[in-house]
Amino acid sequence: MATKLAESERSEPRRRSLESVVIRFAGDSGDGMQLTGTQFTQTTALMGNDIATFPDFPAEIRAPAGTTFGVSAFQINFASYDIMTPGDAPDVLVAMNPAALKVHLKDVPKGGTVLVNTGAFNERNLQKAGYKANPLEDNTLTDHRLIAVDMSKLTLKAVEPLGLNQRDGLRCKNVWALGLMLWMYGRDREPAIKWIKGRFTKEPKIADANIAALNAGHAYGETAEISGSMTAFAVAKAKSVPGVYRAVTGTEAIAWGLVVGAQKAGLKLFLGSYPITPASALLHTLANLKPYGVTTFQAEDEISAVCSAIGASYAGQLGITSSSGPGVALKTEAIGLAFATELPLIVVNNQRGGPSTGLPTKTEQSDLYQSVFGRNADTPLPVVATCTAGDCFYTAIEAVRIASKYMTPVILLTDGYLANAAEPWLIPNVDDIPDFKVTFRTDPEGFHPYLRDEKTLARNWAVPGTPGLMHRIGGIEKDYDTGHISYESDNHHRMTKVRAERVANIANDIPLQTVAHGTERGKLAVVGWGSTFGAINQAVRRSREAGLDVSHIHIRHIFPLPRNLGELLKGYDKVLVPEMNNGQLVTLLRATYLVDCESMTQISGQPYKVTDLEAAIRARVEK
Amino acid sequence: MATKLAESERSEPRRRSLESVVIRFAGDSGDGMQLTGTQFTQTTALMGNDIATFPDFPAEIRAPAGTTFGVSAFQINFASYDIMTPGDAPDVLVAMNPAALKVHLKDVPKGGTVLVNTGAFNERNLQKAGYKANPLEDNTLTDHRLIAVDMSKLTLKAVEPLGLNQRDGLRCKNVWALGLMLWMYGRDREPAIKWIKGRFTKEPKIADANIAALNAGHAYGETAEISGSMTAFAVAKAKSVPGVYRAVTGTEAIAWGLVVGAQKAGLKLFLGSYPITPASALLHTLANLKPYGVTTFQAEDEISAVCSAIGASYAGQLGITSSSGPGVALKTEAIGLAFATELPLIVVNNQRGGPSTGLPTKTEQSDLYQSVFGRNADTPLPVVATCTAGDCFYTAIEAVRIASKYMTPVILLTDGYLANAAEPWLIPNVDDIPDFKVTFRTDPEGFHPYLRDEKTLARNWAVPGTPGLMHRIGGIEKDYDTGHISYESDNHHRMTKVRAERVANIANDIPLQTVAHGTERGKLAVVGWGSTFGAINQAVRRSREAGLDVSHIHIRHIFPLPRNLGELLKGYDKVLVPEMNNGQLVTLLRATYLVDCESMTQISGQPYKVTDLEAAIRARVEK
Amino acid sequence: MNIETPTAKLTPNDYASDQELRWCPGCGDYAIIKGVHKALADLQLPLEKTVFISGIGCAARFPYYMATYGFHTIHGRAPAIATGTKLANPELDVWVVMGDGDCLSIGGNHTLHAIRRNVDLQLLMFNNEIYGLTKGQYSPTSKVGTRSPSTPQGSIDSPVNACVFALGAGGRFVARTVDTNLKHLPEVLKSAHAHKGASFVEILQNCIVYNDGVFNDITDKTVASDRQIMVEHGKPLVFGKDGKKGLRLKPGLFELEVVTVGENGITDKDILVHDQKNKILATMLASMEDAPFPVAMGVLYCNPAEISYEAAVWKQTAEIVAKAGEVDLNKMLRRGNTWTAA
Amino acid sequence: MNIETPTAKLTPNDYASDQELRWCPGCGDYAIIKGVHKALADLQLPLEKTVFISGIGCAARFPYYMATYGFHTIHGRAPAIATGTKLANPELDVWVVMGDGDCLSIGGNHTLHAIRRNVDLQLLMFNNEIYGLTKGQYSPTSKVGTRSPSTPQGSIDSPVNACVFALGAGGRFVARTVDTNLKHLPEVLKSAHAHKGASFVEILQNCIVYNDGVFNDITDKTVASDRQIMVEHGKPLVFGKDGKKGLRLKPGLFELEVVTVGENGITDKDILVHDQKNKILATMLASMEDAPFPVAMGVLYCNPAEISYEAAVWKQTAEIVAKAGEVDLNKMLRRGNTWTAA
Ligand SMILES: Cc1ncc(C[n+]2csc(CCOP(=O)(O)OP(=O)(O)O)c2C)c(N)n1
Ligand SMILES: Cc1ncc(C[n+]2csc(CCOP(=O)(O)OP(=O)(O)O)c2C)c(N)n1
Ligand code: SF4
Ligand code: SF4
Ligand SMILES: [Mg+2]
Ligand SMILES: [Mg+2]
Repeated sequence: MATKLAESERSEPRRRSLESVVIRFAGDSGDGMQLTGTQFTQTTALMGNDIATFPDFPAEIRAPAGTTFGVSAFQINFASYDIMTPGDAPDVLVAMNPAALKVHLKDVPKGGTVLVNTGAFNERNLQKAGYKANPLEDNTLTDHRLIAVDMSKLTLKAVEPLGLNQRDGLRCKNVWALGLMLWMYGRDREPAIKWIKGRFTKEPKIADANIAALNAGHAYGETAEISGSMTAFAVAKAKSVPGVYRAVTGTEAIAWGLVVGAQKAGLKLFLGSYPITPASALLHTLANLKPYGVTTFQAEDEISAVCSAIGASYAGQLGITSSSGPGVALKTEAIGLAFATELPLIVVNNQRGGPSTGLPTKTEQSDLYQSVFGRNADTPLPVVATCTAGDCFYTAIEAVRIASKYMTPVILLTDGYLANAAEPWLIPNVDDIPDFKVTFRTDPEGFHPYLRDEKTLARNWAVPGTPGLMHRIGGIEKDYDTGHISYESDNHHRMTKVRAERVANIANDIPLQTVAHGTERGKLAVVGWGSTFGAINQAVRRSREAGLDVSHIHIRHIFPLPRNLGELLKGYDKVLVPEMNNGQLVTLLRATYLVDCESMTQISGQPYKVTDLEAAIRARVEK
Repeated sequence: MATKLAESERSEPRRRSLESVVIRFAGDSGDGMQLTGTQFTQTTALMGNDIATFPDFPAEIRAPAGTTFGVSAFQINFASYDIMTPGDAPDVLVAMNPAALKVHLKDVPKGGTVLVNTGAFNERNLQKAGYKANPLEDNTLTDHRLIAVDMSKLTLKAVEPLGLNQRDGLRCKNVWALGLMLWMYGRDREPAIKWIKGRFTKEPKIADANIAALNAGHAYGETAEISGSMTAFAVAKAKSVPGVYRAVTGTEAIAWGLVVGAQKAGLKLFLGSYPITPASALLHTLANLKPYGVTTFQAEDEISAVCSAIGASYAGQLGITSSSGPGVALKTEAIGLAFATELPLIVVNNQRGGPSTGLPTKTEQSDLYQSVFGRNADTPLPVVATCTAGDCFYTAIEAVRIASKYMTPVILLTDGYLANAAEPWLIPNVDDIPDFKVTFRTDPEGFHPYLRDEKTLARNWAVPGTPGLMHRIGGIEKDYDTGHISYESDNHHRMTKVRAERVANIANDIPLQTVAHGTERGKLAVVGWGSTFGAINQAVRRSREAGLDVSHIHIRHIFPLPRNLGELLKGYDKVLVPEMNNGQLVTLLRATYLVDCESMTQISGQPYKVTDLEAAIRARVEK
Repeated sequence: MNIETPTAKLTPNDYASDQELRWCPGCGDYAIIKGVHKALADLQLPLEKTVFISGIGCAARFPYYMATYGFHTIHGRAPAIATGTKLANPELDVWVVMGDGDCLSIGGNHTLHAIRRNVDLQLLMFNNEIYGLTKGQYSPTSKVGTRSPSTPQGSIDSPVNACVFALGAGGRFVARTVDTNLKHLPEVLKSAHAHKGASFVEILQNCIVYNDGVFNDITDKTVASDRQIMVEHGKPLVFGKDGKKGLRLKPGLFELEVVTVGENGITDKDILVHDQKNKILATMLASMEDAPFPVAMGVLYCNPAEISYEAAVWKQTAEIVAKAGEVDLNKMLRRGNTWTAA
Repeated sequence: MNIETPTAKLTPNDYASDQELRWCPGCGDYAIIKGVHKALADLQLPLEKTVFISGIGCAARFPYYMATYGFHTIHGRAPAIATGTKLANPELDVWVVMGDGDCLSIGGNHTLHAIRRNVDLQLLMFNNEIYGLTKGQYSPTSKVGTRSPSTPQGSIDSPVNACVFALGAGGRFVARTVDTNLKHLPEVLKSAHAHKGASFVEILQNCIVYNDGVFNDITDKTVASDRQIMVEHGKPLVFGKDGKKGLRLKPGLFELEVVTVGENGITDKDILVHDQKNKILATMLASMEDAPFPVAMGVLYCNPAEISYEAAVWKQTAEIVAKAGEVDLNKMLRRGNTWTAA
């Protein structure tokens, strides 16, 4: 995204005003880039800019210092207007060492700013990064605005008074860089200082050192500016709907959504999970929400995780299990049991790069096939997908509503990008969210476990402990009319049909498909799902501004699909389906509507760039 | 299938000649109906009739005597012409007790023959079967030819000389019934007697008793005939391609096909499996083929089963794992590893009724979704499906060819019906089957584990133990050019594409889609896969004989589909896709070709009836 | 579906559902369910608070025949599902029924962890040393050399000793009994029920169709008294027709030996007394398999923890809830940094 | 891809691949791989006949750093995959590397059965009592009260003792060592390699990032001699700075106690002598966790079976093949009833 420069009255004197900036912090896994980025984000959010972030780190916990594969990065895009992506390319790259420069320079456009810590540009690091010559000295950076500072030395100097050892002292250099960036974009230091104090309550010395480094970085900017070697900028508040906001990640939003959803259903929440990147964060978050009627259980494996959740649902709680693709694969058989016994269950799949172990810390949306089709026998399940960090909250509630109302497992799809990305979120008033209380069966009169509600076709839910309703359920086929096991052929046909109908009917209980941006018919519809929402929407907006006839359709209910979707798609000459996989939703759409949807794929573990999507659109609607 | 009666010169005097007969043996699980049916089948096959059988038994091992859910049945269709199904309805029902009559009478058409063992029609059994009155005495059977014989008494009388106790004596009554049936249709007793001797070598007394019972049943027929109370029939040999034949079940044919395939590939065969109905039989069969380079390993669970097979493939053998739907579900994650590490692996899925435990002993073809789409990430796998018992042999060889040539897991689909059904099989000469020897990599020059063959795109296979080729593989994404682990984004895109292309290319290495019966274009194509072959083919033949414009297309390669299939389908006005599931292949065809294929479903755990398919065809092409 | 209404006093039959038993005539499971009905009636367990959860197998059909709540789940996963049920509602009395394959083959990991965590479950393993429902393949408890459809020339791998495994997994209640001993079985089940925590009970069960008589050398009337020792806490470890045989520690060694009181100077004092809190003794007793040693029956080990897993979880949660005080979802969403846009 | 060609004599470095180690600086895994290189060099194991198979985790990255054949598989399944590899080619020397979660949490069942079957594998479990690669959740070996991201208020479930579990599973070789003891570790690995059958080795490993110092109370130089006992077959079970402390059996009880030679009448004779063939002793030693007891290091149990699983399988197959004589696929297809149509 090109940075527009312009004198502006809104900005305080001496600060040049920008509408949006993309900064990328990059350094060793050990350099604390994620923390630095997160702090800058928090502060920036508090200052009322719109933000979008993209953390990008290696699969190793702390790969050896100085190596290219050990580089960890955090990108933030903030602006005075409504942005939807972390930005295609950084305006400013903060490179804490040669490896970081090596890996990320290629993404910085001509004229972009590169801030490097010269203190880390020694022989060993240069060679580890694979530099023959020092890029600061040859013409590697001639096309960029280079700001070379020995952050290591300056940091050590700043913390000297506190008498830390060299190692601990150097640990503060990321905070020094944070201080400088805070100055450069006119952000308060207070939130960062508050956070530092909180984080190191037990080590006040470390806290002071970090604060000293922060202030030093900030001060460095001021003096440098006076000397004219650096410019300060201002990015005005974004105009946003009035209300109380916070920064939120997809993981937090899903956790809260599930908790609120459970409360709306009148159920306690049970999470059975087994750690896996990037899904573990949901387990961690819910483990801290026990006061809200939450039980979390770290099982011995994914099978036990989903089974414990099924056992909890059987006992009358809302069973939830969370994992990522490979872990969900292990849950397949048990999900079939939940389907056959018609118990509510939510399976949160936080997708990552595959196949197999694949790229555990990279994002992908390649588990749609598994979600919609990935079970033995005729086992259709509702599938819903989140699209932004904030949307995770509402989609999670929707998953709870469907699971508890229709007595079925529901697959809730999210991905590694959404899980970690942060955005400002208008905090809703929980009381405004309609509830959907579950009523357990208590009346023995005429009861059998597979009695169905005429409308939803959901079976009645009788919980162990209820007098007079003792019964048995299981995975063997059961008689439609008595609930006893039955091998009778017509009955099996009938049961298979009613199970499928029950799920298909949900299409009548979800919103009709709307157009996210653009018109209800036209030359081209770009159809997306999941975390590509922001990039596609941005690309479609820009293309329409450029006069192209293109619209954006975003699908939240993957299965069953909205009733009107087929008609809607037939209203466009062309349908393009960009996915971060090798083409999966496109298969479902073609099979369902016989519409010649075209697949566009990017399987790189990275979010789409808006510009790539714009190009794809132009290629299809121009001429 | 109506029984055509006609005097014929071919038949010996006093036997009325029939072209085809459908007999159903039904009795308690403990009554040995499966053995009786199998023996009648063997003998009938030896006499050169064409045959098709359908065993149908309960999930319980030996449900309590006399109960309807304990009834076990075996149907055989034999004829003097080429038949393809076990027959829609029995001409003769042999009911060993009231429960058997209760369960199966509804399938016997008016005028059909019902042979009952009156000895079992006592109060207790009648009541257990849910008969208020004795059906032999009221008008239940007025529309049928009832042959009521006290087989129990006659059997006891026959074995009396051998001084068995009552219980063991009565055990022989199924053989008595077999004797009578052998007489009625003019079959030799020798094969049965030989089998009895073989089976009871250790208990000569039991052997003699069974032989006595067999002869008694046979003699009963002769005397009854003289008295005119029974008629004997003859069914002439079927004209078939000259050669050596045997009766074969799908399970045997798959086992032999895998063994022959492995030998053609020059690999030893390793089966890692965990018992599950109906897949266990393959483990049992291969466990008896150790002299043919076979190792079988009964693992602790399905995950260990598939993993041990992967470990064996890694070591240079042909790793195979077999299970049924729920068990295959558990293998999903590990199959992803085999896909990511590009190791040959064959996953035999012997489908059964689902979801979950479902109907373990009933047939279904509802795991197509799981086979084609049922994995996390972008993980396309070749899928082939068997269609007849004999075809199992050739499809198994094809699976081995693809797995070993393309270094990929292959899913081999069969089902519970094929696994148990028997048919005559023209035994091939193994030497006539072309081989496809694997060459392991041995040359260190320029080696890395993901070096690919330009044509097949298969990676080279270097087996542990080979000097100079030490290397590491794993589930993490690897670099296209070095094989080392790589998190690089473009590389992941490239690897995902090449993995998919490798599988897609197989379409160029399989036969073009042909029309199983009928014409290459026309009003209606009935498209099937798997064990519905016989019924669909039969229905299409009859419909064409009746002058309807309909053709049969049978798909063996489910994924990738044959190159010309799309064009072929577009040549028909309508396409009907009957499946023993809720509509799965139809989804794949619609998505791939955007052809408006219509789904026809039967999810009853029973094979299709030819007449039902004929009706469906007529409804679509008439008027 | 039959609606049972709790009567004043429940008889064993009140614990039977209206479903016809579908096991093979003569199957040991018939005896076991009788024993279970008796134990539950002795304890007068309320039908609606009792849950039977099973995996898949002949044994696992058990819940259908109980008038309590029941869940027939999937192969090997019953302990995991039961853990979720017990965690969700500790009020429920949860019994888990598994076959040897269900429990120790595919289910081994869940059995291990249910035991390790000490979830308050009664884990009943019906050990017929065979896979019944799938028609007779050998199982992890089958003796070496077992000929079965999957091992036509005889099995090769050494079996696992279920009770030794349970002890190794950290089990705090481990017991063994026999299907047909309808005096002993209900008593063992009652002890298992009394133990708060994971109670592992191995029940030797005869599969008349696929493994008939596999336990004859222990259970046959003619040999039972010599090949079984009924252990009781605080009682001497004696057995044999006349109760003269006993177990003692080989002097100076960690080995048991069979001795006869009255022979070469052995007196009652030499005989070991059973201490159900001693894990090492339990391990030795559980390990006894081959003659001249008897197979140990009864409660081999019972050493309750202070608190069972699910109880501890609820206790911790209660503390956290108390600490948190009044909670409100709107507050939850507003914790941490927030800002207001006007 | 680097092509190593076996040289006359292999040095420890020859066993290292050309890949840069990616563990955190200071991770115990660095020490372990050193020890493994040394053990393999001491044994001069040919690179091409040696295979390292691992699951998923920090520990499981191990194969990438070995110059042998290597297979980095999926979480928990390494023992199952290794079983297939060893069965397919018994010539290969197969080492399995697992973390504590890999081996005992998700992989518990496969570990159990690989041990029970006695497949000739070296099963190495790197026990850092934490899930490293997923950023520090507690594991089945974590002590009660472990605070981790998934147990912010402390873990509740009692951990499994890996060596006791292995013994309960029927393990015939069970040993324990420490990452940083580079004298001891290679020797233990060599003993494991010498044992034909499943050899289970627990290696205490420090995770400097998520569980730093969890073993300090055993491994710290100041306490090591008092908190570790190095067991050796046939040698007295003594420990302590001056080797005066020892283990003895509490008179008349099945319990060990720590005694000091020279104090209240204790002499060398009272001290137990280690017998690595005695499973009960091994169980007692493996169970020692808390002071005053030392943690037992070395080969706790080594009691080889006559034959390992894969060897027995090949032996049985060879017999069957010999019995079958000349085989021919055409004959196979024609066994049993056939008939000819002209
Ligand atoms: C996932 C899965 N794998 C395999 C099976 C097939 N199966 C059903 S029961 C069983 C084992 C039965 O043996 P056991 O557990 O000892 O119970 P028993 O029948 O002997 O009582 C097996 C392998 C299944 N139903 N599901
Ligand atoms: C099927 C599956 N489940 C979960 C994970 C996530 N995962 C990777 S390693 C690991 C555990 C790591 O702990 P441990 O096995 O002790 O090894 P360590 O990292 O401590 O060496 C987990 C849960 C996975 N990769 N695959
Ligand atoms: S097969 Fe065996 S275990 Fe199963 S019901 Fe029959 S006798 Fe019982
Ligand atoms: S996280 Fe722990 S175990 Fe993993 S590499 Fe780092 S220090 Fe080692
Ligand atoms: Mg069993
Ligand atoms: Mg660990």
